Amino acid sequence: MYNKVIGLILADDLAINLGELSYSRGIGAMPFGGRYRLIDFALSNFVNTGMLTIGVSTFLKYRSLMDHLGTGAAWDLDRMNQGLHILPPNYGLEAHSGESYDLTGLWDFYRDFSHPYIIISTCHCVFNMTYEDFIETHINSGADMTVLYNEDGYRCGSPITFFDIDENNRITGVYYNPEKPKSNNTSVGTLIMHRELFVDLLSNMMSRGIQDASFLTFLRMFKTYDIRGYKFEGEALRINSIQSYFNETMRVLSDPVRSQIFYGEYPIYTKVKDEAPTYYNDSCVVDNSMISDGCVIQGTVQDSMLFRGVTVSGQSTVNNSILFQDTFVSEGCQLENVIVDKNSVIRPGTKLIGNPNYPIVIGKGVIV
Amino acid sequence: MYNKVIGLILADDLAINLGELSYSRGIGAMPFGGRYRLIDFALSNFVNTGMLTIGVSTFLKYRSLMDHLGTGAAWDLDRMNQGLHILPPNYGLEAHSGESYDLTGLWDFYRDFSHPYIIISTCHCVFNMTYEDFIETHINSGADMTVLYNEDGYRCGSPITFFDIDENNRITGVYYNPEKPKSNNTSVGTLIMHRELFVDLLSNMMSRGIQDASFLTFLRMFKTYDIRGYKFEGEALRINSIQSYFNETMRVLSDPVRSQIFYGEYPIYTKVKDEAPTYYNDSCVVDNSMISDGCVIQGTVQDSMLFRGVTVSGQSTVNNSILFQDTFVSEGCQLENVIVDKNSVIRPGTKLIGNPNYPIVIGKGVIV
Amino acid sequence: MPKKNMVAMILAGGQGSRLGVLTNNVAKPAVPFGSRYRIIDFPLSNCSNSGIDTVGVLTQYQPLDLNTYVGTGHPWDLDRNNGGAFILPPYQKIEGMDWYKNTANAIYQNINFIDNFMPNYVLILSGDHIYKMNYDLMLKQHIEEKADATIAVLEVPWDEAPRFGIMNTDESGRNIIEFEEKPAEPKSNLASMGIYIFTWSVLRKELLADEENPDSSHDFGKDIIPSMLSQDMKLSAYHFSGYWKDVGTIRSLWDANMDILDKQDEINFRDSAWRIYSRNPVKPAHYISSEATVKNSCMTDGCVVYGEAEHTVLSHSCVIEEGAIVKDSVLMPGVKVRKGAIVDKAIIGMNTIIGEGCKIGGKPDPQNPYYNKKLCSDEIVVLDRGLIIKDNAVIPGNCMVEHRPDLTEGNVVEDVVQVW
Amino acid sequence: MPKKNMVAMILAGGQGSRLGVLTNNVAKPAVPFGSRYRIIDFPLSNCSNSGIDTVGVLTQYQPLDLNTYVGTGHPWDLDRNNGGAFILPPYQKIEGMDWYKNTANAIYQNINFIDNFMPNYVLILSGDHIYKMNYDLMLKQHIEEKADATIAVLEVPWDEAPRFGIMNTDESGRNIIEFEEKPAEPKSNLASMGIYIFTWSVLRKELLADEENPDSSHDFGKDIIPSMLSQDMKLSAYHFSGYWKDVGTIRSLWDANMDILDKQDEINFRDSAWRIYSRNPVKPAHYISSEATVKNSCMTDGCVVYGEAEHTVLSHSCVIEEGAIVKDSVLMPGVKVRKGAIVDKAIIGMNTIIGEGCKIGGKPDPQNPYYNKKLCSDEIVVLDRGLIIKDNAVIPGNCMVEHRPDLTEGNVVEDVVQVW
Repeated sequence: MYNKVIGLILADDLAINLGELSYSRGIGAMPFGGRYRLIDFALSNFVNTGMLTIGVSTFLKYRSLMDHLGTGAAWDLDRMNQGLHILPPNYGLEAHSGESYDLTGLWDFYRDFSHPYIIISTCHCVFNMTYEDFIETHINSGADMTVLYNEDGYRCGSPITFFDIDENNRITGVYYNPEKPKSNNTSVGTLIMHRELFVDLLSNMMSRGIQDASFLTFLRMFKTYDIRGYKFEGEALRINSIQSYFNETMRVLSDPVRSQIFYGEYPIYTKVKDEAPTYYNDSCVVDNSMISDGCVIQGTVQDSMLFRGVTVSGQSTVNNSILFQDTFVSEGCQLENVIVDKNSVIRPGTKLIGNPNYPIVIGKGVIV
Repeated sequence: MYNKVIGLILADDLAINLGELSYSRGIGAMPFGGRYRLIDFALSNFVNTGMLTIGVSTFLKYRSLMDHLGTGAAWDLDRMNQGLHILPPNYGLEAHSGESYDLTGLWDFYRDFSHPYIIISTCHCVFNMTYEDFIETHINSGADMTVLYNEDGYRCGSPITFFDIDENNRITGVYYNPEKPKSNNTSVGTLIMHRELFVDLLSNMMSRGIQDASFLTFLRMFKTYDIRGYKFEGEALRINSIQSYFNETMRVLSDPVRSQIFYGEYPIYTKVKDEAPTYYNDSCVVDNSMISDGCVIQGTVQDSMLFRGVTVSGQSTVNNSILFQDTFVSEGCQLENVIVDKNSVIRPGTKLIGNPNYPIVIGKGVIV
Repeated sequence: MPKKNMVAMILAGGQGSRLGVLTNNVAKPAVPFGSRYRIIDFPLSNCSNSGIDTVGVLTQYQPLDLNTYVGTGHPWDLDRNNGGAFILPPYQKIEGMDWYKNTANAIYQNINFIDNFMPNYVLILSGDHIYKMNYDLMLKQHIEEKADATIAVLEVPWDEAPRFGIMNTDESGRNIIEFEEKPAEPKSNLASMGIYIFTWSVLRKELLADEENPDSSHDFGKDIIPSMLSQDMKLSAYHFSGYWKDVGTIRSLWDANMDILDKQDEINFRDSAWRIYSRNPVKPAHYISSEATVKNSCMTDGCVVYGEAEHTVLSHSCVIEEGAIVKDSVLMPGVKVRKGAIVDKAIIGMNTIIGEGCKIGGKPDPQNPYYNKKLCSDEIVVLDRGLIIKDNAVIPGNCMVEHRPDLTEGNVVEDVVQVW
Repeated sequence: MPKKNMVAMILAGGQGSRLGVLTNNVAKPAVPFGSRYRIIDFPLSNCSNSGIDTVGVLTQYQPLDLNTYVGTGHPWDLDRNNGGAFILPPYQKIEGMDWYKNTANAIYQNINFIDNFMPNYVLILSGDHIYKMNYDLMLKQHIEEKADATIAVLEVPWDEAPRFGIMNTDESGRNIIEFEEKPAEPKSNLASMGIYIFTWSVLRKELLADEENPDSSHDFGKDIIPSMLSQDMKLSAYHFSGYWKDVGTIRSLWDANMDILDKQDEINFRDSAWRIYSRNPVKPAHYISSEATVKNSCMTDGCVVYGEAEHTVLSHSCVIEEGAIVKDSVLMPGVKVRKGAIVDKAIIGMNTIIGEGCKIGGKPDPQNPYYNKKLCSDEIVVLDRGLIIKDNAVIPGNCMVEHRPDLTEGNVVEDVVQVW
């Protein structure tokens, strides 16, 4: 696939609000699943399909994303001619506000390649698949675009995009956050089209003074272009709010979701950091939890996701919670339905009990 | 020096206008000397001093700079804990316009290191030195800051900063573009201070709502702080206008300037690209010129600087000119006092004759 | 090449025969250790943390894993443009070819390599010790004492001293006056740690002379150091007092692994000022199910535990299935313990699969075809990498199991799988 | 390790003795070539451009320069997480140790390495040929023809055919029916280029059988190919028609260097679709002074010319001082030609300095102590690297100069300098 399909990842999305968690990072740089960032999934799906040229378009607070991606070596994308390219907005152009994807920059980058197809992927859907069959189906169908969807619509919160699909898999209606969805078909945030069509569409938008394009922009062209749906059968986790971030993390702890997402045929790549192994002492209790390297577990951890370097001290209980990198839970604490952003310290004896439908969020570097 | 002095490079400068040449790049990314960018000199001086942690602050059109710097491997700065850090402005902060260095970002980055000193360097002065003695002198003097200067003032155009210096080397006056300079002492765009003082100064500026800081900002504090001058004895090329860019390039062709800048004790590092060797045919004539790899010389080249991949076809003459990467000069052309930006094509028989005091500039990718 | 103040040379050694099947296919320094590491991570990380950026790794035994593992030295920040990590195998020269005959000869054969960096000092290290040490402090002492050689020494219990190379010093404790290899009646309890700093010009001459000496065994401890002492050169003892362990035997390898559970504060992998770096694959965070019990154990990414782990070190991607119990053991990467199996005091090689209901460990049975008193002691069981152990197999203590197609009765190996 | 369709193995070889002093300290593939390159850049770049990302480089002779040069393969885009460039020296195994005895034996000793990638095909290359070739097209033919082996062949002039290994084919020209090593009366003019694609399962069996055969010399051309032919296996000839040159002799190395001036269109280093990558230091753009004359020559970064260069290849950092004349020569990196010296038809090793007023080249003098008819021909002079040649020295054609402290009369070497 390496010279057939080029990739584009839209790393930001102004419509998705993760509150305090997104204060310092865009959606692509959002930590997920103990040791990943959301962009790792989109990127690994591309790499596992054999695609070698991938652009990452950004406009929001992208320093943490740049630090994470580096040269792309973790994804084997530090290539001479191909490889990973970060596409920040071109602030030098007066026309561009820095509030949306930079169409001029995208156009500039993508027009010079010779790959016949482009896959555009957002970052807020977590799934593990390779695109061979998706690509094949698109090519054989003769459609202008093909978009990945599944039937999770009713269980997902907003923002969300629904489709009507006819018997030929053709998209006949696109609804963004409809009050009463007419179908269960919802976008998984990935579409394929001819690279030249993409470049033409951008050029056309720019000539009409449109500076703002999102994934939805392309789907809404269903009347002009032949857009088909391709049904994704696996598990997809949709992260579009704090609540869904919390729910989907809880869901990924248990099989079969855990195995499908993390232990698929191909690995999810991410930047590896040096940590000590995680140590469990004599008195710890751990149930149904995913725990990353560098943790020290002396208390009780149940139904929780722990990122790197978390300490849970003795006589503390962590239930149904998500603790980001280097969270320190002191002795005698009780945490339930809590999301703690990185580098925070929970003081001895602290009790934080949220509701599963309204988890408590503790910001970055806070001492509670 | 690796844990004693941290570096900061100010890669942009809104006061410096290189016209068409700076349309797509900031001053740091400006090509110079056949195969370098201006930032290579500032960066190499740091690296040759043994400094390993270096931030590069940018705000203008920094994609070409990012492409050039990569992970810093060309400067051996792809380090785990230390290394090269690109500091683009944090557009996520409402307070920041993206038109100047991002003080919050700088403050955030520099406060967490433990190096006692910081050297701040601009990019528009080209010189080749290591800073051991400069650092030593600063420390021994007990001054708050020490700034590098030389006595080239009268021969340099504006923008330019002059100093008054007393018998103790203390700065007693700072003048920006004065009509009638009182001295010949002019800044070489490099200063050293305590890292903690730097962080405090930033914090102070931010608290007063100042979002804009330049190199000059610090020099202007000479009444509050003890700022000393350190005289640089070598050759320094000051690039602050198209005219000075042209003049200094002509000056660097001949010894002793060429040897001092390019063949000093330490090398100037830059990103190496793959090119064929340069080929000279049977009928070419070359006089007093620097020529990079990948060129084909069939005509006459005199007193000129050729970047990578330039072709000078037969019966063509290139005099007193600067040809950027991949310029193609067809047959029978005559170029004199011309600067050609990259990827341009000079059609057969074209005559372009500028004045040494007003060189012609041909933009990027133009066909003349 | 620019001049370097000090270049480090790691003797990654020949076959580490006392580790038996664990070094059948890999050099000793490449043996996995302590959940996330390989043995060579320790000298490499020490070099990196000590500010040494030029390291030669001398190896001639099964170097593929080691080469691949060290690569350019990126994980240890040793992928430098001028300097970095170099794998140095023996090679043909115009005068002929030669394997590395011994420690000193290995350095002798690489004099040209060292000369390229024009170093003032050379640091000689072993590839099979677990410890954290700042070689820069040792170099400072070497320079201050104007020594020709500085040797790191450790106080060992007097009763263990006869097992070591012992340095006898003058009353200052700093000047070495005599070296005794495994003395029956030691005069001191200062054991050589096999870590040397030499002034390069001095060592260079010694190596050339040693090579000419037909009676020499070309060993640092046995030949070079005594020769320097006999010439009244200044040999300084650098006293080290932290955790240090030679992992050259099955027992000591097991001990050192258990130490990371029992002596956490001494080894301290969590010291951010002196990190031990390693090369690790990307695996998901490990998972511990509701039925699992994990006590006094450590593990790393990719592990999945449904059974019981007690006082055990799990490397990446190990699986303990329901009802299985693993105790006092070391699982190297990718080991799977199937349902109901019991593993007690074992070191299990990479990717080996323990069948359902197996019983590994316990009272030794000298009749067992895998019984190996020579290498295994203290009831420790060692399994080679890439084995598939038959369901319900019983392997008693002190056994070392490898693929032996010759065995009919008592053969517990069902198949072997490729490992890399 | 993930499965690879094809793995390339480059036989970087033993000592290239026909290159004399040029390979005293480096393996042949590491010899500088064509201003910016080393010989091994050609097979490595061909692999990279052909989409092959896993390359083993087999070497046992003076590997340090080669190892350092190849490194992780970054310049050729071969620093891959799964795959990449691997230097493969001979090593000790549990069964003992062995140098590479010959080409086939070298591959035999690395069967485990190849097995790790589970390839369908293996590409065998030499490290001493200058050419550009798309191995992917060759593989396509191999697959289409369902061949067991495919051998790249080149039509050579009939009168030169007796110098090559000749492949005789059936009338289709595609099926090889006979192999003749340097036949006195060739039946065909299709010379083997030493480039083979084998179906790995077939080659693996052949290597195991060949190793058991006490009469075999373990060579691909002499043993493996004839053995496969004798078993009626399908051997396909892949016809290549571009520029190709074996640079195994002084004369052919000089020729190939001159070809980059005289046959630019054939070699074509400027083809952006098939770039030859290399590892080069950062040097300033080269400088040509007002007094200099440069004709029909090529050079690269760091050169400084005050004198005259005609029909000459300069590598990086070469200097030609005022009044010096260099003609029909190859200067390897860092060579300095002092004032007034004349150099005519010479190959000069790295960092060598030609003293003022020297006269290098011209009519041979068989009495000259450096006269070397065995290796030098056609009046070509070869100077070792790192020599300082005395001022006004005269070195006639067909001389090969190295540091010879034994010479009193006629010694032209003043001193030697360290080179890396």
